[in-house]
Amino acid sequence: MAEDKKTPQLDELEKGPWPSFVTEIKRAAVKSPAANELLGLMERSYEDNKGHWKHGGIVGVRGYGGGVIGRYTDLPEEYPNLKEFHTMRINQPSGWFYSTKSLREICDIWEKHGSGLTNMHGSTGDIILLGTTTDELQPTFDEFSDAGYDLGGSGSDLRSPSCCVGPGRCEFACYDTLDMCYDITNEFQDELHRPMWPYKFKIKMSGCANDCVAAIARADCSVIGTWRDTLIINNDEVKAYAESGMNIQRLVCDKCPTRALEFDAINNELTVIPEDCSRCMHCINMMPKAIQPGKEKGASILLGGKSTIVKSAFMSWVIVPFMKMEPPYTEFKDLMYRIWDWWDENGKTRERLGELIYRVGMGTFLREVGLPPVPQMVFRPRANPYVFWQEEEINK
Amino acid sequence: MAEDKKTPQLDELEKGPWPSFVTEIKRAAVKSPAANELLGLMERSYEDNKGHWKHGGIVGVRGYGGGVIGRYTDLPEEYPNLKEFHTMRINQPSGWFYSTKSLREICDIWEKHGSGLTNMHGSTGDIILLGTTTDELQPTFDEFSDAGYDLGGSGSDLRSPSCCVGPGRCEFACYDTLDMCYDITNEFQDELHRPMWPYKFKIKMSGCANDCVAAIARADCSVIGTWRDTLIINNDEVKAYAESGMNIQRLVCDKCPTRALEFDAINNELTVIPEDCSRCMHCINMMPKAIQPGKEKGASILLGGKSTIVKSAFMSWVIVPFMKMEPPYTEFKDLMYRIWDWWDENGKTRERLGELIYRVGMGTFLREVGLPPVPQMVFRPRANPYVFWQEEEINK
Amino acid sequence: MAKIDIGPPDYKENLPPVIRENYGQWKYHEKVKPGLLKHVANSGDELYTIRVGSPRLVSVDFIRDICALADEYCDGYLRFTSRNNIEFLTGDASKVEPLIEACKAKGLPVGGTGNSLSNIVHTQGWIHCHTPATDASGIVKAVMDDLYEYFGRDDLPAKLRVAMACCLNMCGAVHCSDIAILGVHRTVPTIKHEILQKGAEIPSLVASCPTGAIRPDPKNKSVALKDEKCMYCGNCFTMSPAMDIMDPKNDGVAIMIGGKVSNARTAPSFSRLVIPYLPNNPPRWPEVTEAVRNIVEVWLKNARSGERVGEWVERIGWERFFTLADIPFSDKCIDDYIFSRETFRTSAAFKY
Amino acid sequence: MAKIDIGPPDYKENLPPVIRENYGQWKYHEKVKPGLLKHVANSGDELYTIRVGSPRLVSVDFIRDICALADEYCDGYLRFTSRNNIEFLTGDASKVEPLIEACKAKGLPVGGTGNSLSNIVHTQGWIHCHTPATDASGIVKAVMDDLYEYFGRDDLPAKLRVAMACCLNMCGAVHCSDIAILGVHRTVPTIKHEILQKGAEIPSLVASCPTGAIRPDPKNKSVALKDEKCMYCGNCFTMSPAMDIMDPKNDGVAIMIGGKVSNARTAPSFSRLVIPYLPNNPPRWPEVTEAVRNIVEVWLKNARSGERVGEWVERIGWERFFTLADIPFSDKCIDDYIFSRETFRTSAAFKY
Ligand code: SRM
Ligand code: SRM
Ligand code: SRM
Ligand code: SRM
Ligand code: SF4
Ligand code: SF4
Ligand code: SF4
Ligand code: SF4
Ligand code: SF4
Ligand code: SF4
Ligand code: SF4
Ligand code: SF4
Repeated sequence: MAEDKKTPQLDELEKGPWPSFVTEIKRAAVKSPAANELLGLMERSYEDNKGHWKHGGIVGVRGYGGGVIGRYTDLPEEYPNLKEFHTMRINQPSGWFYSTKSLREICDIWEKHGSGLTNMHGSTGDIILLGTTTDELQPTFDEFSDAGYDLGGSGSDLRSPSCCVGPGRCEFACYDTLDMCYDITNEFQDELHRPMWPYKFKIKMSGCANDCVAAIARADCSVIGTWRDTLIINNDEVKAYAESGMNIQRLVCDKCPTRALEFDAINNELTVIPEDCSRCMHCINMMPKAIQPGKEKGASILLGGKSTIVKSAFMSWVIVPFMKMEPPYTEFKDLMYRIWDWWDENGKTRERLGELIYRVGMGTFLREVGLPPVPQMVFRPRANPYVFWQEEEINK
Repeated sequence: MAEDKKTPQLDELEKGPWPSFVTEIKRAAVKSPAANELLGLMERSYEDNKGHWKHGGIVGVRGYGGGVIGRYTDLPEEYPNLKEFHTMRINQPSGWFYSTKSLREICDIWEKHGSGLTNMHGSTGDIILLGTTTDELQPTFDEFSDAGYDLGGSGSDLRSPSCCVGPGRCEFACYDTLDMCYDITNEFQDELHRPMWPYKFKIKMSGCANDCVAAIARADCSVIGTWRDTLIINNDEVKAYAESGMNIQRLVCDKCPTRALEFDAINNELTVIPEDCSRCMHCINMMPKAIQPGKEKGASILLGGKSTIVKSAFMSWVIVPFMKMEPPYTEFKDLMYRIWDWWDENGKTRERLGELIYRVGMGTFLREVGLPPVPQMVFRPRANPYVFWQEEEINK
Repeated sequence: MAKIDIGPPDYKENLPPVIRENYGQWKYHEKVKPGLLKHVANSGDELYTIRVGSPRLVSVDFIRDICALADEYCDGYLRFTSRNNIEFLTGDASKVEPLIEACKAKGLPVGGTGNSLSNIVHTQGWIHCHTPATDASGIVKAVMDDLYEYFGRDDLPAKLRVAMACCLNMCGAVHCSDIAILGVHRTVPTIKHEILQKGAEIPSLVASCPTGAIRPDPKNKSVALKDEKCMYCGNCFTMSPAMDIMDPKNDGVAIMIGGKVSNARTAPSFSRLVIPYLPNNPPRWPEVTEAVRNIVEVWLKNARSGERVGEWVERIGWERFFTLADIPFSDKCIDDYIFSRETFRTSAAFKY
Repeated sequence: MAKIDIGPPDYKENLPPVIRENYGQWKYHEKVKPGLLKHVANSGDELYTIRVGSPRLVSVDFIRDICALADEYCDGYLRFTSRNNIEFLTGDASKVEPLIEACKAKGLPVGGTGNSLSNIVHTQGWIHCHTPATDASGIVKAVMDDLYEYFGRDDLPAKLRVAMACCLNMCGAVHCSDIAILGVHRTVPTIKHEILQKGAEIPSLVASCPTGAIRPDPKNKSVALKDEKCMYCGNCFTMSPAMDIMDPKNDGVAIMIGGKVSNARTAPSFSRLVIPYLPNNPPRWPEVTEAVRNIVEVWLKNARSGERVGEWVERIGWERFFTLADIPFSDKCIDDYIFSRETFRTSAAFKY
């Protein structure tokens, strides 16, 4: 048992103004022997410059293929309570909104069945319950299910979709991110809970091009709010900004990437050249009282985002420039099913969607999934003439 | 014999204001049966939408491995004078300067031994003598040699280096392109005339970043004039431009890619922020009377340019940001030898230098050729963390 | 048996009243001061958001603490942000300052809004993962302590988004961050043949290597490594515990900078490697905190208002960045992977 | 036996007197009018350059004609440019106008300097090469006839550099041109097994295919083709006549635009494919001339002063270009080769 070990290095991390995770482990350690041993194991890692966890094994709960990450220490003799120290991923509510009642329920269940340590939240968005034993998994899940919570994703499945705060608080939201996230997560329960694909798949929803959930970088499918018509300028409010001393020319117009804004400094009037605006959100961010997205709202669908393993990091790219985004989100769901079918049929093991499209080519992908090619899909056309012609395009 | 065939399609190309190559073939046809048949063969191609030349065979002159492109028509019965119709590549003088005496000599020899048709010049820079028979190759060469001309390159060798007009006429030249081209061509005679590498290698020299021989796009090694210190502004001349009505702010300063220029419109004075200028040549181009390159002149060496086959078109990239470029060009020549040795050792058949460096990585190339890595070599650092560490950099 | 596939709880039941009433009816917002946003609805209702830092790795007691605050000041509701901060939401202006005071009293930093440093998105590290090259929580704590003032100030040139991932899997999605702190291995995996011989899937292991460094070794029913092709990505270790890549002497941290995600002004962009390696020196990783601070300070000093780190560097040029930041440039910074060519300077125009 | 390895003639002997005397001593230049440059030396000497178009494919009599002009007006010297124009050089101002008149009288177009259309760099085509997908000289003549006025005008937004190559080998180095006209094949090669069986190097043929479409077929001592992998680059045909790629029904022309070479203002850039195919319609290729004219006219109408074609398109965005030029966008324009990913729009900001 490691209970009495000193943890001088960790203790050092209780100093300083930023709230300390070490303090949190210590708080949990009061009630949980596993959390207590985690202090020792971490101190050991700090001494060794090395993690002390083994390659995970497959553990889970009935009816699910994912949602639990098996974890075992490589020092089970010294830290018997960490012999099994699995995490559970609990699917968060849209936009990470909670009532304290609901949060307290989570705390109570987890204190009972696990280490009492959590991540609020995991990088994908789940509530991460950090550390419990194999035996406790099912009882923990059962109680969560009773409390209205379900598992998130892990393995080669859909991961818990996530979304920005959207219409919950933000005037920029071009569609209802919270609702869409909730709706599609329910639609895709089977995909989320039963891994059956070549690899993981992530969906993230941002209400506008500010992309506050980093969808473009972190999701295989990035749904980013936009509008199809022209942004709306309220010149009374423009005047107010100008009179308050804002340098509109320099801060707003000169930084518009397409130079689509003209400021008349004499009358304090701002106009936009509609066909030049690329809807980047900059001017709206700078003058939220004076400029608004247009009226014909919806979202762009981008595909392919992921981090660096294997073929480099990819950011998602435009695949549908504009889609109305309203319940029941049928067009979006249909597209997802088509894409998943295609990926499932063509992808190699552990090949993310973006890597597959890169490998076989966008042309092939578009044809086989049935999407029309549009110039919005590319920054610029190809610099090589290596075109593939289709049977029917050739003179016989 | 095809002599009497009508050529209605070619005739159509004698109309119109731009000088006609058809007229030129007809002029040659008066004296050369081969040129005459070429009219017929071309008309045939215009009817068939298809070339009528076979894959070349190996022909040449004594002592050389290249310089001649063998060519045979696939319709030798109909066009017997085109049965053999090889081209010779004659190494042009630096900057394509000629005395009429010299040009007339070329004409006379070629009229005697070949079709009388030429390209002035080929895309690489050579004088192209278009069409003669195998038997005539040696006599043609012999007479050219006597007249002071030598063969250019072809095959897997150094191709005839070429250069811009440089100090011959241009005030922008940062080194003597004409002299360097002449000097290194003489130095590299063996490399030029006896193919022994994985593939072709081209060197082009431009006196400044305007790159009037398109070196960056068309040469494996691009030598582009530059300066190391600060450009020189003559504000008297700036005033003259301003007074002549030039909008200096808009045309010069606003188009400076690094915004390194400040124009004082009251005093008509222009200043440069030395550390911001990237030596792009724009402002100098716009105001050649007022702005000059700095005093510490030389060239940047860039490597890798080529067209699209196989791994895409490459443009050359910076490998030595600044090198003094003065006779006898020892540093440059040494570098070339080192690079060729390395390429020779590592390149696959038909692998251009740029493709090889791309395949094995710049780090490997720099280490093995002995060049120091500098940030000027890249637009930006790598976006992935896939770093190779060397034995000696690792803790044992 | 418990119900399965019930999906997440309905978000609507978790929305505070002021949001329920003004859902989708927000008119504009103001960034009142660091940590405080004010959103105004078409109805005239006001919503105050108080943003508060969190270590993310928290105990249930921590959650209970913030629940207590939310009960007292916010009708019993709160939310978390996409960067793991806590947001207290209230429609009642009079609650704002008392709440801020209460947070401070509890040691919860208020800030992270507007042009400030927000929380560091990060990962498991030595706390829970099997592949880390470094710890995550420890470095994050050390860096946030060091840069603490910037969380509470919103007068930086632009937002500053730092992320940390403990191995190349990049669960912290560091690849598009202003500053990315990344755990890296630097030596080839040690092959544990006995594990492979027990029946790991050799073909999929071979296929997992991005550079083709792993070859099947049928004689030994195992695999062999072409050392010089390995760039220590660890993907093979993710596939199989037989490819042990931990090396306490050589594992450490790389720094990448200049990424961004938003589409505002400039397109989203990747972070780029500027420091290939810093050693693991727990508990406070002084080399790492110092390197991050240096980059932040050079940015603060030189960037124009409105310029994210990457926007600033792209304006001045990466060659100038290395000089200004006094960071040595090495061959390690030069790409040699698939898209390398697009990073080579195919231009004769550059600065010194 | 004739001497070998004597190298090219000494350029110094080919320089006109005024250049010899002022070599490297030029002070500034003026672009006097289309086709006429004036360079002034430190000594005060003046050098006039009269630039004249040439079909490049010329007879020796043509060369003798221009020699006669050079003898009469230029002390017996002349030069050619890197774009195959002729330049007459004289230090004598009084010779300039008479020379220009003499050129015009001979049908030699004067122009190509400053912001004009210069000569089209091009290749052999059906005149002399074995791999062309189209003719070169014919298309060049047709296009230059059609755009003739722009050779003699220098009031375009910027220089206009058109290039033509008759196959993907791109001897015309079209890959960095404002407008590139490129011969393209569109069908897979027909394998002539009898040639391969005679002993062509099958391994190097297999290696030559960039997409791995060619596989050895040891049974037949030949190769087999994976048709769907072939993108008709013709590299295999360059390697071996057995891979016959000519297809008169499907060969034709592609148009790429927006490349540049100079470093002035913006970095050198590649041309990009906007029209994947136009048919071969000799002798005047009307579809090609019209497509080129359309692009030129849209550029003239929309570009700002100083903007090369690519600079203009990059400013307005490629998506706008396709609309303005009324060119249909197709999957053919989307890259699917090695560096494709860098061209995908990884941004939510775009125009319609
Ligand atoms: C709460 C949160 C959304 C959520 O659902 O959780 C959020 C909320 C807001 N974001 Fe955001 N953003 C949030 C993460 C992001 C992210 C994602 C990230 O950092 O991982 C981004 C992309 C960052 C990037 O580019 O790397 C992001 C880029 C923006 C931007 C554009 C920034 C820029 O590049 O200029 C704006 C515009 C602005 O601030 O004026 C914005 C604006 C806003 C507004 C003003 C929207 C609104 O009216 O509510 C909110 C307050 C911003 C502030 O902090 O000043 N939000 N915002 C996230 C808070 C994270 C945190 O705790 O710090
Ligand atoms: C818990 C979490 C990190 C965190 O501390 O928050 C996490 C933890 C792990 N990730 Fe992750 N990833 C987590 C979000 C991410 C993200 C970020 C995101 O989703 O926005 C990414 C980058 C985005 C992406 O998907 O590319 C990410 C990219 C990876 C990868 C690389 C995938 C790739 O295609 O490049 C792996 C490797 C793998 O899947 O085999 C991986 C694998 C893992 C594993 C399962 C380790 C492994 O090799 O099997 C880690 C388990 C750690 C543990 O013991 O708890 N994790 N992982 C995040 C999930 C929490 C949640 O569900 O909310
Ligand atoms: C004669 C020639 C060099 C030679 O050795 O043969 C030459 C000569 C001059 N070039 Fe050039 N350039 C010549 C090919 C080029 C090329 C190469 C090409 O077109 O293949 C380029 C790169 C084109 C590109 O970017 O794609 C080139 C890009 C320039 C530029 C920069 C153009 C720009 O992008 O702004 C300048 C600057 C200027 O014109 O002010 C320039 C300037 C000049 C100057 C003013 C230099 C001088 O003082 O002599 C010369 C007259 C320019 C004019 O025509 O207005 N020269 N110039 C070439 C004439 C070709 C022709 O017949 O048209
Ligand atoms: C004559 C010329 C075109 C012209 O009309 O001017 C030419 C003609 C041929 N080129 Fe070229 N190339 C010519 C300049 C170029 C250029 C331009 C340049 O040098 O600036 C290029 C593009 C730049 C480059 O090097 O990448 C060029 C890229 C090629 C390639 C593709 C090489 C590559 O790595 O991508 C081939 C294929 C090969 O070498 O097997 C090729 C091959 C050929 C062959 C030998 C055909 C073949 O496949 O064997 C052509 C012989 C035609 C004939 O029968 O006369 N030619 N070739 C040019 C040489 C004249 C001279 O010596 O002055
Ligand atoms: S992504 Fe847009 S809509 Fe969503 S919270 Fe951010 S600014 Fe608001
Ligand atoms: S949204 Fe962006 S592109 Fe459109 S006008 Fe505003 S700043 Fe310009
Ligand atoms: S490259 Fe520069 S030095 Fe050479 S001719 Fe062109 S402008 Fe003059
Ligand atoms: S040379 Fe180019 S970068 Fe330098 S000051 Fe002139 S325009 Fe600017
Ligand atoms: S980044 Fe790597 S080490 Fe860190 S949690 Fe993710 S998989 Fe584990
Ligand atoms: S660490 Fe990466 S590069 Fe090295 S062998 Fe494993 S998979 Fe291959
Ligand atoms: S471009 Fe192709 S067809 Fe034309 S000359 Fe060159 S190799 Fe021959
Ligand atoms: S034409 Fe090109 S792609 Fe097709 S088989 Fe030949 S080499 Fe391969």
